[in-house]
Amino acid sequence: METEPRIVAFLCNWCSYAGADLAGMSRISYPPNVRAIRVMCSGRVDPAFVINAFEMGADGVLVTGCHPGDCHYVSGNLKAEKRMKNTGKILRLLGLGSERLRLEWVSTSEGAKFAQIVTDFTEDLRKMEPNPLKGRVNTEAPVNTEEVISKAFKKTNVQYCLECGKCSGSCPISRVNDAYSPRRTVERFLLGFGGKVLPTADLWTCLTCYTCTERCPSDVLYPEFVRACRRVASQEVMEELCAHRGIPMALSRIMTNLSIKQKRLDWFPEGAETSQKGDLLYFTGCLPYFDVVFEDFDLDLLKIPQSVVKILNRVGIKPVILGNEKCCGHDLLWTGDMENFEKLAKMNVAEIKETTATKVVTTCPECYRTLKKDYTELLGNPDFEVLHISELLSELINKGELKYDAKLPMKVVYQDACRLGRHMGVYEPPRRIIADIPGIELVEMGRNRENAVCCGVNAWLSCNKYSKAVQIDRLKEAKATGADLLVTACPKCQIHWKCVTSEKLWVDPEEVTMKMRDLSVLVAEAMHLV
Amino acid sequence: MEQVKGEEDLRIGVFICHCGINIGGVVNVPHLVEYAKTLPNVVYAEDNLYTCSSEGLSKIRENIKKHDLNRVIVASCTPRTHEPLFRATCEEAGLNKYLFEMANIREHCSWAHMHEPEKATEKAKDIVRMAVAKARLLKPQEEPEIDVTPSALVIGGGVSGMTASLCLADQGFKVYIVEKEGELGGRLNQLHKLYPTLVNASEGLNKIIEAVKANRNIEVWTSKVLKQIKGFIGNFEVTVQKGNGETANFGVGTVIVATGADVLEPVGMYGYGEYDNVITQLKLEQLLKDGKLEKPERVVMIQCVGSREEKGRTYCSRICCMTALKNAILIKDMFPDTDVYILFRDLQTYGGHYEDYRRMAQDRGVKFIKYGLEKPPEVILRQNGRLDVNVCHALLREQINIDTDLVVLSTPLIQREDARDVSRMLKVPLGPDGFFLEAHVKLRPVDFATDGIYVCGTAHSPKDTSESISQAFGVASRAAIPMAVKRLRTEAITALVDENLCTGCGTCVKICPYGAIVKDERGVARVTEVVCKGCGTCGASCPEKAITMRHFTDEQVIAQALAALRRELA
Amino acid sequence: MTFEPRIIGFLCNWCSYAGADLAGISRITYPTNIRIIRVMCSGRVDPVLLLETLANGADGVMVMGCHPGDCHYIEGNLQTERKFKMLKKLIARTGLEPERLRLEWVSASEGGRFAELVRDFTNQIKALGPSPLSGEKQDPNILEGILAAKSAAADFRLRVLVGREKGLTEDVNVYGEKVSQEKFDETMDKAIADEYIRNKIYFLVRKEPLSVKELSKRLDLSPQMVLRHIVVMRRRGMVAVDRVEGITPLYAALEVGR
Amino acid sequence: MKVKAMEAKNSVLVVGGGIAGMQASLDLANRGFKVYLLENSPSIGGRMVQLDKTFPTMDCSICIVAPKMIECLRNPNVTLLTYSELKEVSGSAGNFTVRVLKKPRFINEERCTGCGVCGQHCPVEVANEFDMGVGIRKAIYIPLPQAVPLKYTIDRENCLECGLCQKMCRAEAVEFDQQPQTLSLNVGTIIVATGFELFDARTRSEYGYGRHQNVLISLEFERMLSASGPTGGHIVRLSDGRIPREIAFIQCVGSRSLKGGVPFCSSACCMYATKESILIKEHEPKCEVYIFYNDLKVFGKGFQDFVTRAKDEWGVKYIRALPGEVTEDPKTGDLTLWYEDTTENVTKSIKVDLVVLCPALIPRAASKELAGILGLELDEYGFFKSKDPQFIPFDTNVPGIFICGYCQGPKDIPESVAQASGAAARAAEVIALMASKEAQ
Repeated sequence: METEPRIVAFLCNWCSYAGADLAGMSRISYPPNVRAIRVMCSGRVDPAFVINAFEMGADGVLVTGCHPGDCHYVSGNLKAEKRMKNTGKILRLLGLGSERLRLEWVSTSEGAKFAQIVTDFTEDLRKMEPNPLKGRVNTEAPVNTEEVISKAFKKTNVQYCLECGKCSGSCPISRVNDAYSPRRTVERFLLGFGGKVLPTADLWTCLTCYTCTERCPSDVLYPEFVRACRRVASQEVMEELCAHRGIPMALSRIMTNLSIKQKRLDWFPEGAETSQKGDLLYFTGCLPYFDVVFEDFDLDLLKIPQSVVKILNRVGIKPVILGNEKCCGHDLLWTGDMENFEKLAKMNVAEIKETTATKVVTTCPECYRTLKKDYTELLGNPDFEVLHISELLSELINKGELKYDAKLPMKVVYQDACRLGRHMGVYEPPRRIIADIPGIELVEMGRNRENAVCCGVNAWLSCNKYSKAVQIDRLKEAKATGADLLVTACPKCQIHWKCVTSEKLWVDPEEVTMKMRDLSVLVAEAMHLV
Repeated sequence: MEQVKGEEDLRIGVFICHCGINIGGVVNVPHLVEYAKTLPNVVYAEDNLYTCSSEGLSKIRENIKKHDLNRVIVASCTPRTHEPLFRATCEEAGLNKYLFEMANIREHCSWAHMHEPEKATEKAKDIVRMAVAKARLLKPQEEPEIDVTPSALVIGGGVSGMTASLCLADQGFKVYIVEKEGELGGRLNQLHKLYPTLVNASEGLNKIIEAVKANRNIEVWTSKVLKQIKGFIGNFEVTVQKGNGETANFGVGTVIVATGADVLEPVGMYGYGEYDNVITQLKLEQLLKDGKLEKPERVVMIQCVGSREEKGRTYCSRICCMTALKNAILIKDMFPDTDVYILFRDLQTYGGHYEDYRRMAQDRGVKFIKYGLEKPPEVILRQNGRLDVNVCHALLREQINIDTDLVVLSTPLIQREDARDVSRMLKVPLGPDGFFLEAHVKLRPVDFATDGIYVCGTAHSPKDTSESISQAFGVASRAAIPMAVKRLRTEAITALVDENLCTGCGTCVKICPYGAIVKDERGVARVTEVVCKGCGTCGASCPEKAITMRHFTDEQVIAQALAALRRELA
Repeated sequence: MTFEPRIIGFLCNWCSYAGADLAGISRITYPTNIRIIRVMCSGRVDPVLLLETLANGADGVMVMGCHPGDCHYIEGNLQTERKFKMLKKLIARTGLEPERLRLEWVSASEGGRFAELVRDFTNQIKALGPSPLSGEKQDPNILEGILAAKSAAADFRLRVLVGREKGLTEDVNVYGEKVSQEKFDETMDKAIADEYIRNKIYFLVRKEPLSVKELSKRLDLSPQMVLRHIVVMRRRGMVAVDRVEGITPLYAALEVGR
Repeated sequence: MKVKAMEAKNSVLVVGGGIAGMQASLDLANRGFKVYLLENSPSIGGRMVQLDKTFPTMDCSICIVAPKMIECLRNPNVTLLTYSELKEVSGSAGNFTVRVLKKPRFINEERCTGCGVCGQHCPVEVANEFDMGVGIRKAIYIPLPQAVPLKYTIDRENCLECGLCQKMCRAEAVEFDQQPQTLSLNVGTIIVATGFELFDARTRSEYGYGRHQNVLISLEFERMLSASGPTGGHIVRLSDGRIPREIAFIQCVGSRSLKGGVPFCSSACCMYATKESILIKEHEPKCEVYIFYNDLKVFGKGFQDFVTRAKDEWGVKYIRALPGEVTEDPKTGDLTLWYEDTTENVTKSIKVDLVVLCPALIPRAASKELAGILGLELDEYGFFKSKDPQFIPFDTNVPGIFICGYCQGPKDIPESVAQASGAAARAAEVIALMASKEAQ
């Protein structure tokens, strides 16, 4: 394996690229490790480019643009600066180190400077370990479509379909997109025309919210069927439909690498007491990453794990928290990347076992379902029990070990997360927790519990006008209850809703914008902990 | 003493009930009693708190004796519930029960006019007077009785007919089975396995046939045709055509129609008759039975071929969906990699376990395609002798083309050619769908309106084996009733023909829904009293006014009307 | 004092009488005017009975039976309907208001409907006023009309036609043909007209022998028509020549056969 | 002794006073058997008396069934054991000993004349289960005006024991101290005809029954249609008493369901929904009626023509779809159905004033206990199991005990009646065969 560092450089057309030209014209030599990519503006450099570059084994990424003020496109370079700062943070979390990414200003006249930058960067990288992701290749064996699908038939009861259309009548997407029908997808597969469906967007449109499954008289597990099919469905379609340029998925993939040593615990609140080994493990999920990726939405996502730790400490629990916890793999699982999902699953289970934890608590319903259900399906019963934080807290309340000391006089409406509710049947604990808070009046939306509506996006897929319509509709419903606060037990619901409300909308923002709070944070507030 | 010579011997007693406060609280009962006493021929009147209570009843008995009453009136509630009670009481006191009359002064008076006591009392007086007017004309009646020959004729030796026969024979009744075919068994002879239990038809059938042959009480007449059936319940005269031109006669008490049904030959539909790889479900059944079905690569079954049509055969044949499902499953079990399609309209998987059959078929990968009446599938023959089935998938709105080597048509059960003869012979009706029409679709599913004649099995409507058998037992029960009691007795409220007035126009014969009136050898209408239900429609229609309705005579009815109008006969 | 009509109701035992019972059981009130006569089936109600009742001064007559299809006797109520078609036409000729006679379907569960119908009919009759045949002084012409109608309804011709209506219009006649409803109604109407007039003539000549001319005056009918009827009536033995005045024969009623 | 044995042989216990039970009883009684007709509730009549009309003939239900009820009461061979429960069965075919618990009515049946004065004066009003809770009754009550026997019953749950009824009753029939009594009967055969109960539509929460006021189940609606029902045959919305202009029926609520219901088809819903639709059109010609169905079950005699009439003559609209959800406008109480019109391949919604759910008709929960007492087997869905469903559907695993009607499997009225007669015949046959064996 080569020892020489490889550098991918993104050069803006007007200043930096010209600068590099000048270096050449002036015969100023610099190390050959750099591979330059011309972009019109440094602002064009998407963090995803950088992440992907590293995923593919780059040891360093260099982004160069015009000096502040000189930007040919006014302020592209400033945007780039902000983005790269964030991307750096992600690299740090991943344990790759932010120093592998460098942003420099190089003007047309600064040929020498360009050469110098490259030289120095190459030198620094030579001192560092090579990118641990080097030489990594996907080795998944090609899957047999026929086999996968026919297996899925039996496993998901698809063959019992009565074609009653109850699924389409229940599907939040079908309601806004009358051309989309789970029934018709199923029927095509049953008649052997599945091939026609595979390459279309249909399979990637499903929110996997389980509403159809909940109501299907024939017990067809449509989302699970979709999941199985996605394994063989064309990935290109997925790439197109993937939101946030696929960064989340890329991160998950990166984490499958054993030699990755994350630095993800900076969020610890001071005075937080945790332990290396112990009974209860808190599985944080990807919150530290999302906190960076979705910084603009000022969700303060880290408040969630912080609240959890404080609450647990208050009731005398010192949770185990993994320093190198991997993504649970949920999104890979639901986008058909079984190979990487399995890797993550095995790693996480191994790490958890080491801590001798018997209880694993999650704040994210996706982690919850994945650990509790999908890990078990894959690796058999683990020797630890998986709880959602709401289950643990309501248990503590029942035991009288958790007490509220603040009064929060307000009207609160609660959103059931699909994976917590319909997938796993946890409806009452969150309500119990909220309703118990002094001063709070808990109100319900017309469609609640098993009839609750999905927040509109799942696994970062198909975030389009239809899912936005679903989101707006749901937010309106929440707002119509006259509640002051919308509480979710799933960070992703909040992310997706913040995302949609931060856009220009066809409705009056007044109808949809609401104060939102994560369940754990609300509890912490009610305990005067935040 | 009941036989009253002149008016003067009429001795009417009136018992007026307070019914707690139900009547007494509105109607002035004591006043009513006084009024009753003023009415012609009323020799006694009294009031009771509850006439229907045991003390009330005993007072009726006492006073019949004490005042030697020959007509009794109770003024209380509705006769529909209480008349039998009071009639019985009269009989206990030795008074013919048809000399009792009831005046409904509760439901029709005190309750309906609770806010108008005076008017209600006036009305109550009229009601009592009307009752008296009728009572004066009441005649004692003897209830008609006839003997019933404890034997039954079963027309048709299929599984329904044989089941009914066995059940009756086991109960000691003589049974004649008349089957026009050479052998017993009917349709079941042609069937392979039966749903829902998937037993071999032949197995079950043979058991039954042996039982029938072994049963001393059953006489089997195969290859025989019915020539004539005369008479009425209890006394039917049956004439059977023997092969050799001779006829045989025997008498039976009841007749059971179990003539079964035919299966439609769909000539000209979907290339049936033209292409030899287009066959009927029945043919497939036989191929499976004889193990002659060669492994097809693909099978397409088309449902509702000649049934549920827009015009003509509009009915659903009930058994086709299940038959198709069953055979599809059997084929799949024999040849797992044979493709089986079922082109259906609405899947008739009703009942407790028929849905399971759909799931069994689905488990085996049978493909279901719904088509609509407006766009039926097409079957086209290709050069290579294979068939193209083009069907519009009604639920995908897509044209689907299936290249197949076997097409199976599910055709309906239809009424037999000769059913009309049976219906004429027995004077029992056929329905719009050609099948025999029962007396009442809901509550008399196996009776004909005509007493003593019953129907079961597919002669009544399409149904599967177990359903036919269910009905066969049902018929056995209905037919056993008159044969078990041996003597039939009915209410005396029947029609009476005055033979001197009757011109034999036959209007009443046509009108009577029960076939209770026949023209006798002299061409005069004669009422079979036990069969007559006493509706009186014949009387009201008789052109010669030759028919009297016992217990509801014109005179009695008019008398009530006049009494209500406070008039004497004009 | 206000007019309290006398109304007679003929109710079938199985549906309507039970419906009336239910009205009582449910304490649904209605005017007291109706007097109920129970018959086994509305089909039993002979037109003659109804005309007799009207002749005797009933202000209104109601017949109630099961709804079509519900008949305890399969289709007695349909027969009633046919009889009523004939009856209405007949009464229309007598000068008595046909609205005094009404046919309704009431099921055993329709206590409310029963009360409603009785109330409605009672009010209708109140508005109509007393029957010209009620009270001591009956209107002679109308009475004669009703009696003529009554004997017409008792005569063979109308009865046989009503009795055969179903047979002829639904099944087939002796020639294996089906008679169209129109064709049948035509025949029926003619028969009603004939038989009514003939009985009218009969009642007239029963009082005093009359000539064709005189009859045509009284009946306001062309002499030819009257003569035609006379001919038929002679053949039936209803009338005979009483005496001849000049060249005009006067006809008188024969009691034979009635 | 011998005589007694003969009597026992020719006596039958019929469990269940619905149409099937009554038919079986009358068939046997009319041919001389002694019949004990056992009914759990205060009156015989069963489900049929709750119906307004019957399909496809549109017969008035009470008109045709009331005479049968009265026949049961009058027939000297029938002993009615109403308001009673089967407690114990021992012995074998030809000679069963059964113990029956007569629940106290707190009314002396001999004395009570059913005059109803007590009911008028009782101050307690409770929802009438006979009217599916839509109407009300008193604490001392008869379930329906045509009750057989016409004897009142005090429902002790709700009775205030104010004693008013006792004061008002001139027949002195009220007996607050009445005790339950046990009867022991000797019978040769037993016929079970316990019928069905309704699937709890609440559990299909997407349709909002129990949450949305204007979502009814079909039997409630049937009572509403009935001229003798709580609304006197007027169709109104329970939320605001308005006459609905659009009504939607939803089929297969809990039936044909592998999950959240029962796997079988109730066999009657398509047709009674069609019937109720026609009745709506008769009551309110302007009202639009939609029937949401999956497979239209038209397998019975005259069913297809009935549906065709509903479509063509009455304009009832059939939509092939099972809606996914019914949502309610909290302000107006109006309802929206979300569905995919499967024949048009588009997902739509429709606004209506009233929704009628057709819940699965399911075996009674109590069947388990009864099966235990009788030693009978139930099938996987809870129906009484036929020993030979193909050739003798009435026979059970216990000789001498027979089943008929819905408790043996989904059926409509005529099928139940025919089967009831069949069970009667089978009972008679078995007894006859035993007799002839003994003779030899």
